[in-house]
Amino acid sequence: MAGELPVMAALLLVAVAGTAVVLARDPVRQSAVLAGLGLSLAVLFAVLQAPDVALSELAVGTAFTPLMVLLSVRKVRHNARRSERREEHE
Amino acid sequence: MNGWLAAACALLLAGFLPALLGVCTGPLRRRVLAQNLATVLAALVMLLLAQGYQRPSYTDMALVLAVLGPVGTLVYERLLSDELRAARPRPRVTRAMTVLGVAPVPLVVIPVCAAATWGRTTLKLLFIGGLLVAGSTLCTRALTSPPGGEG
Amino acid sequence: MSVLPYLVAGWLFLVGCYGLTTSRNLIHAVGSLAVCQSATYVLLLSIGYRRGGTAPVHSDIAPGSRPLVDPVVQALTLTDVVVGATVTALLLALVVQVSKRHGTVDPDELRELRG
Amino acid sequence: MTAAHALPLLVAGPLLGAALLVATGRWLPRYVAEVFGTVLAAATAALALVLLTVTAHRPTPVEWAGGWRPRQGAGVGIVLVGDGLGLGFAALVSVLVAAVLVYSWRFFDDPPAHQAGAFPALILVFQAAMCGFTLTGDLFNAFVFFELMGVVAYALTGYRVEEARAVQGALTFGFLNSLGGYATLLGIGLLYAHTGALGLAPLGAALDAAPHSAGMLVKAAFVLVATGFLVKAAAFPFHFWLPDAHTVAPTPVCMLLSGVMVQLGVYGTARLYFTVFAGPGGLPGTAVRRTLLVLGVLTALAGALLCWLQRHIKRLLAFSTVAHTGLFLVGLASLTPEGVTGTALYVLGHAGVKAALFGCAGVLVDRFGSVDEQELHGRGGELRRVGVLFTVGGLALAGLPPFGTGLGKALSEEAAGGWATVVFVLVSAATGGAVLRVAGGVFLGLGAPPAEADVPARPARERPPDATEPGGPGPGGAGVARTDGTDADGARGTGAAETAGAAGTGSAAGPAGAAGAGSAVGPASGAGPASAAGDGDAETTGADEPTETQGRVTRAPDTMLAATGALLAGGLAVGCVPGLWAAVSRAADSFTDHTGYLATVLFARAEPLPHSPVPQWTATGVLLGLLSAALGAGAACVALRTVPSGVRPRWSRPLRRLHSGHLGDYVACALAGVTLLAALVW
Amino acid sequence: MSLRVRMWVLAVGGLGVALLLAGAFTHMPDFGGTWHPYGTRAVAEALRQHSANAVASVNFDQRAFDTMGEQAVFFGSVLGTVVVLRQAGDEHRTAPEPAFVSAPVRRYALLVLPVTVLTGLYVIAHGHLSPGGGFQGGVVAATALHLLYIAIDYRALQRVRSLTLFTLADAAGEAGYLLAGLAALVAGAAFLENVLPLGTFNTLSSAGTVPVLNAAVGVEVAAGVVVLLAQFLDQAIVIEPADGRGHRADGAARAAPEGGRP
Repeated sequence: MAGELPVMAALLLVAVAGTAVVLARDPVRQSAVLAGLGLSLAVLFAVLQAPDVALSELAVGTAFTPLMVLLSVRKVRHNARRSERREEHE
Repeated sequence: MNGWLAAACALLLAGFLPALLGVCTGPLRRRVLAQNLATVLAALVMLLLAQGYQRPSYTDMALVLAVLGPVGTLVYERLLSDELRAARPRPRVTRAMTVLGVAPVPLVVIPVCAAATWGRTTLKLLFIGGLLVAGSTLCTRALTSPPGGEG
Repeated sequence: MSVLPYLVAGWLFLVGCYGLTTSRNLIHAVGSLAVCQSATYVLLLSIGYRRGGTAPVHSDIAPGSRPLVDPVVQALTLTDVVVGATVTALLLALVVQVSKRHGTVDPDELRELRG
Repeated sequence: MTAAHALPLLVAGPLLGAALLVATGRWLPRYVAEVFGTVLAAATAALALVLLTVTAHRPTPVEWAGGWRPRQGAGVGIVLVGDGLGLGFAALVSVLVAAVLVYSWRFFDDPPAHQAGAFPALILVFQAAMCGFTLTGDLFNAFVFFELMGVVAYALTGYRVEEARAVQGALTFGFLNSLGGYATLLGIGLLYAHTGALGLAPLGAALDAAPHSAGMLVKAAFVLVATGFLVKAAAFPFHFWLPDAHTVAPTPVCMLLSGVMVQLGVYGTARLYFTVFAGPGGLPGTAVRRTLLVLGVLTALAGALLCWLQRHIKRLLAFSTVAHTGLFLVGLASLTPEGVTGTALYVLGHAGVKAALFGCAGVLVDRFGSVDEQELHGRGGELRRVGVLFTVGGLALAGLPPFGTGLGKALSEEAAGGWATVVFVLVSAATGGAVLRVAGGVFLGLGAPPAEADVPARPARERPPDATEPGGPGPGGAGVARTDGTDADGARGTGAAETAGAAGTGSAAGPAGAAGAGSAVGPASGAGPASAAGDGDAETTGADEPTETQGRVTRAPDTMLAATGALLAGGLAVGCVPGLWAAVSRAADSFTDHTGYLATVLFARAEPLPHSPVPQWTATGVLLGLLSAALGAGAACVALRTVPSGVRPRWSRPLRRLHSGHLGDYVACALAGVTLLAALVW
Repeated sequence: MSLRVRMWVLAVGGLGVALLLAGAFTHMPDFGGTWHPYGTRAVAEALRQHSANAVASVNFDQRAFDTMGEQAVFFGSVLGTVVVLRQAGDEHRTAPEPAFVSAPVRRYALLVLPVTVLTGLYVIAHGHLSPGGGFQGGVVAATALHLLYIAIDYRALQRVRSLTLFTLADAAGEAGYLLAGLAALVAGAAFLENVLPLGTFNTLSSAGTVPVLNAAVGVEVAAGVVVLLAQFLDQAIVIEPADGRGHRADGAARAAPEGGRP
């Protein structure tokens, strides 16, 4: 039982982080939480003895996904501003 | 469960979990700072786990995290610098975050080094520790530097 | 306690679906979908876990010296992670185009395809 | 090299071709890329057909990728099984892909910079994914190909990025299908935990070895895995993505999505049941029959009703695909070889007919920049050949003998029996009738021209008047000549408001009046395409459809017509070649043979099967086929004569409102659908 | 559907799925049990194939066909992203503006960049021995390149990032994987069969074709991630609408009453 403590702790972290990702409604903040979920998952995979999977989750979740999300957010905001300007213009 | 794993659990619950909660709540700057801290702590947890499970190969996870973690934080600094620099943080916060991000590294790395057999592993561990300290310090500084300042 | 990992997987799936349903921002919806997917990672790896086992990687242990966890689920999860990352990328690309052409990423305002 | 060894080539070949196209995309002239793609797809199709004929009377080819043969029935590898239906589906996919590549010859005007071959490359990857999905004998591998199919299909659906609705439809498609895929993966996880196997055959063997253990887990696993497949198959209430995606996808992509991809979902469900769950350790047949029957009837009725109510021609065709998916599920629900034979023939015929119908719709987009039934009213007269193809396609869709759809429908009816016959007749009549209504209105100018309010204002997007169209004056000549058509309209007796005036006349006047129409509606053009929704009763019109093809095409390209005609002929051939029926019947026998599959795959043992009798046209089948074709034609006539265009009954509103285009609605419905599925299986 | 109806449907559906999953989970084998028949067989086969990392052996040998599909998913989605995020007819490119990044960040990034690339290569090269592999290492190496954008500016990244070259490498990696599989077929074995000499256990040249396939995946992923991110970076930084006609559904679509909601 005690041997499973790291697993239980990591599961708790993953559940908390997963819920927080959904509840973070602003995409920028959500991307930070998503990175946190990635870290928690990596820790969980490490205690579940899956270092290969943990490595790929780290590789994807640490920099790659946040970069993609933030670039999308930037473009989306840019588009929204343009569309607002156009409405004012009309 | 051995001492290393107990320490990993303790770090996970007493260090990583609060950092995670910091990522989940509050204004953006705090979230990014907390995320940086969480990265460092997760890397340290990985090191403790590697030692606890007697698997030196697990340190690769910490290595990748030490390399990529600061990159992830700098992404925010680069793409959202306006939002992040909207307000100047109190110097106390800056100092506290720097200490929190740096202090645990030697506390974990040195015992793990001592326990591991001397050789390539030790060098790798020290290298990871160095990367973690450098990355954490730099990211905290970049995130808390005053608006428009040279940093 | 022995079903806790599975319950966490189920929870993640449902929470992700809740996020998808109530999302007011398509980028947020993509994030919620990633939560749904993490349910599959957790479920698969929990199934392959073995108490007292260690990773099926023999670079630093002798074969047969310790019990090993299931390598198959790890391979499956690896594939799943790749699929997840690429699907995220493609959906984000489509979201960018939606915002460009509709001027919004709020599903409540995207009401062109109806009836 | 044996036949079995060649099976992976059906997947690896197109993938390799796609890689080559991407690698050389910067330097390759576009036509070379298109020829290369077409040739490769055709070569794959030829290989699949050769394998099919070579192995027709021999044991099923079974190939363990990487040579990982099982020992004592337990292995670690992935198996490819080239049984009749699997290989047959791969052949169908490849043939259709080749036809679509011919159809889309010089179709798009802006490939990405430095990627001239992007479209054929994506299509080739799509082909590989579908072939892999049909051939694989491993559940997780099926999931991988399921995702591959999805990823490529999202990109293809959103190919026209300038079009607002295209990207939105692709996104909805992506979300729903990914979610379904994750449900499938959860189900695979449950099965793996219970049996410790991933291959279909080992899974079935493991379940049979311990019957009645963990019934709840087995049922839940079936529900979850089937959810993903049924999302792909667009069964009610998982179908919402399909109309949205098919409405907006480029026409060649629609041909593939509606022609085969959706049916692969049905195939996956059937394969899953017969190989894994049909044994004593699986699910009771009654529960599965009930599930498929209820879902199928719901899907068929909802699809047929909504199909009838559409005015956007591509959306109409999309809903007819939903309706036919329902019929396939009903046909499958008998779980007998006869039912599978009927469904397989139905799918074959439907693939040809539906792809041909989409092909005709693509020509309309190409010529008029619109697929709106009311706006195009009477304008298709010049396209005589397309009109003929479209009308014949509509009749075939209704199940007219001797089309393959008619034979499939007749055999499925026979297998389903009882009151299901009524569903078959009504649903195929409704979908066929809707197509015929469009044919009558658009190509023959029958019925009432639309009132002004129904013709969405449109900017002058017309093609230049067409001098070379060989259709010339003919039956449609009247429509073209009717430039002063107010009195002609009046003569039709509806008097659709004299005020229809300029706009109505202009749009009925064909290309000659194009400039006039454009200027007449000029002031209103700001209202945009959403004006039709002004009454709070939303609907998707097909007006203002951005043209897909290159601007300098001055007439419908011959390749488009040729491919469309060939596809329709294929649909006809399915119902006329007895050799094919015998082959499908044999394939269905082995497809439904649970223990035989396990023995073939795990122990390379082939046991002779008692063959079911070769299916034939029966008098009842022919009569019912004629009946539904007549019903469809009659309904179309009645609708064109009496119902003012654009009127949709009030009671259909709740159902139409479900199709809100809102992601949240669709996800909630999908979850409710999983619950419904679970309740039916229990 | 109105929000209230949607939430009710969600509640019913969610409850049903929760019950379904809960019912299934009560019959699951105990967490952490010792019964893993497939896993046990896979480990034995991995050792027989001289592959130190059993996960790599499953990925690139025993279930190599899965990984072929996985690589196709990656390849297809990179291609799809290139298609979806291409420069549309009504858009043009602007020159990226230089960015001002603080000196310490710049110094750190330039120092860490080679380290990160080396880490990525190390993870790829040892994929069949220790944890890691083509995908993980490929992503790390590709991310490293983007330090140039993060710490200097987009022009610096553009200078070293030849998209032609990376697209070629992406396709070459995908083709390499397939050709390795077909080579076995030509040699008279099954598709993707491990036909190379197995080498000495736990050395770089062990496990036959596993390192070859691993390398192909590494090349494809590293190049593919660069191409993928290039599309997003281009959209966010250099692609601008040419004139005022950015999106077609202007005004009217939003002004239309929300017919779907009563």
